[in-house]
Amino acid sequence: MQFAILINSDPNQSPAVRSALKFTRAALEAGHTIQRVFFYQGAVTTASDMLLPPQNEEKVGELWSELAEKYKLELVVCIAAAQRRGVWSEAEAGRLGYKAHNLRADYTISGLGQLIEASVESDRLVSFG
Amino acid sequence: MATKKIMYINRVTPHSGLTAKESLDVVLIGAAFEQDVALAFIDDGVYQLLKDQQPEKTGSRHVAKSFAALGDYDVRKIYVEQESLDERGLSEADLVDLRHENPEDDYRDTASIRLISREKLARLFGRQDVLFNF
Amino acid sequence: MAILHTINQSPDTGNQLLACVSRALPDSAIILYEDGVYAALDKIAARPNIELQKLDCKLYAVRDDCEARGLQQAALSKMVKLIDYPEFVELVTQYDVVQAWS
Amino acid sequence: MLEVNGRVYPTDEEGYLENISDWSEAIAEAMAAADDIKLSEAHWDILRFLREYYHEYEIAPAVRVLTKAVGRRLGKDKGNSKYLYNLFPDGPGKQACRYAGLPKPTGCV
Repeated sequence: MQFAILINSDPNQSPAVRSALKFTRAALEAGHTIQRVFFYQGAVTTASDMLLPPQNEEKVGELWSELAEKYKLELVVCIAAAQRRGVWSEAEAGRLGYKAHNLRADYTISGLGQLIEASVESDRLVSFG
Repeated sequence: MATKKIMYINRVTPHSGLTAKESLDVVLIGAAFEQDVALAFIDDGVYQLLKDQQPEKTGSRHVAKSFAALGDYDVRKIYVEQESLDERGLSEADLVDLRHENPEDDYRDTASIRLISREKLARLFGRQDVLFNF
Repeated sequence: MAILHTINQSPDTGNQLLACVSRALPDSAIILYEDGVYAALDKIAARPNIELQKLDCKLYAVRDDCEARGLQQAALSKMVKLIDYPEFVELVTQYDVVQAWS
Repeated sequence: MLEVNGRVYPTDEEGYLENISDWSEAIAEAMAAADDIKLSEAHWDILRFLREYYHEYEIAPAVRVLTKAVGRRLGKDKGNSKYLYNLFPDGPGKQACRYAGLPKPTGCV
């Protein structure tokens, strides 16, 4: 079966990003496919490369990267939500004249259409947070 | 692209953060995909539709105003749960009047809001292909 | 068309569980995860308004989330079956649509 | 930034006005002139329509919605994309919303 995953909550405010990771990993290990993982609302900060949790805390954004590399997952961050919360790709930052950018490798920034498309083209939408 | 039944369920108050606005953004962008779309307002979500809101007093966005444009976006089914209104002492007269041109009735100007009982709406949830909750 | 409900909030933090319980149909199932697992405590599950024992639908709670929060299986309602993520995934495939209460 | 009659108005990097209340007809004319467009009465019909639409709904409509709404309110001869693209060759959604002082249309991202 093919799943679309939607995550809505800030990783510092809610375990949703981590629960979604566990679900996605279990789905892939059971032989299912993931159409796309879409980060919306507060969850977009998962994709920031400039978060520095203390050394004894896991970086959940990095865990997603590892899973994405292993299974060639598409991790998509909503552009409108990301701009509101300070997550920028190099291209978007350059286009709008910002000097800094912080989008992690393995993530792409795109529009909400990607969420709708994923939910229409997969068998189940599973939302977290 | 296949056509699916998509329902957006709104359950939060309109002025406590970005959720109501970010939910509406999904609906507006989703409208371009020509799916079978419905909105549902339940629990505190019914406050989003109250008329005479003045969000400029607190600097928040006027989602109730924007809902009035949903007809232009071909979003015609807007369900409001009767019990959620009752529990808050509200009635349909307290809500914004949302309208669309009904393609099945010679594009006659038609009210978009449909009051529905909790039980019927719960059954309707089960008849959707995709549920978005905000 | 059967619904799989997911609940991730403690019943005393938000009203997700109440919202779900008042609308859950007999052929549906509820998964409690994250803080939602507190509702699996026997005492809370039996509270008036919640009364999970009166629901006809199946009830599940994610084991890791219970154990992380120190909830002992003996303290949980007998109605609730503990599951791991692979079973969570399996349940999603068995139901027609997921209602992730927010 | 946009300078009109000696006053400077903040815009975002794509040229949309940052404060919708800064808008004036002179600003629309200056934006159009920068694109080598002289605003005709036909352009103004659309720009006024967009201002009213935004005032009513707080939404800068996507082009598909704009086309339909114009057709309904200003007549079918104007509510088609050929007519609107003739007036606003960079895209009636984006370009007309910008001249009208609105934010970037919802549905463009």
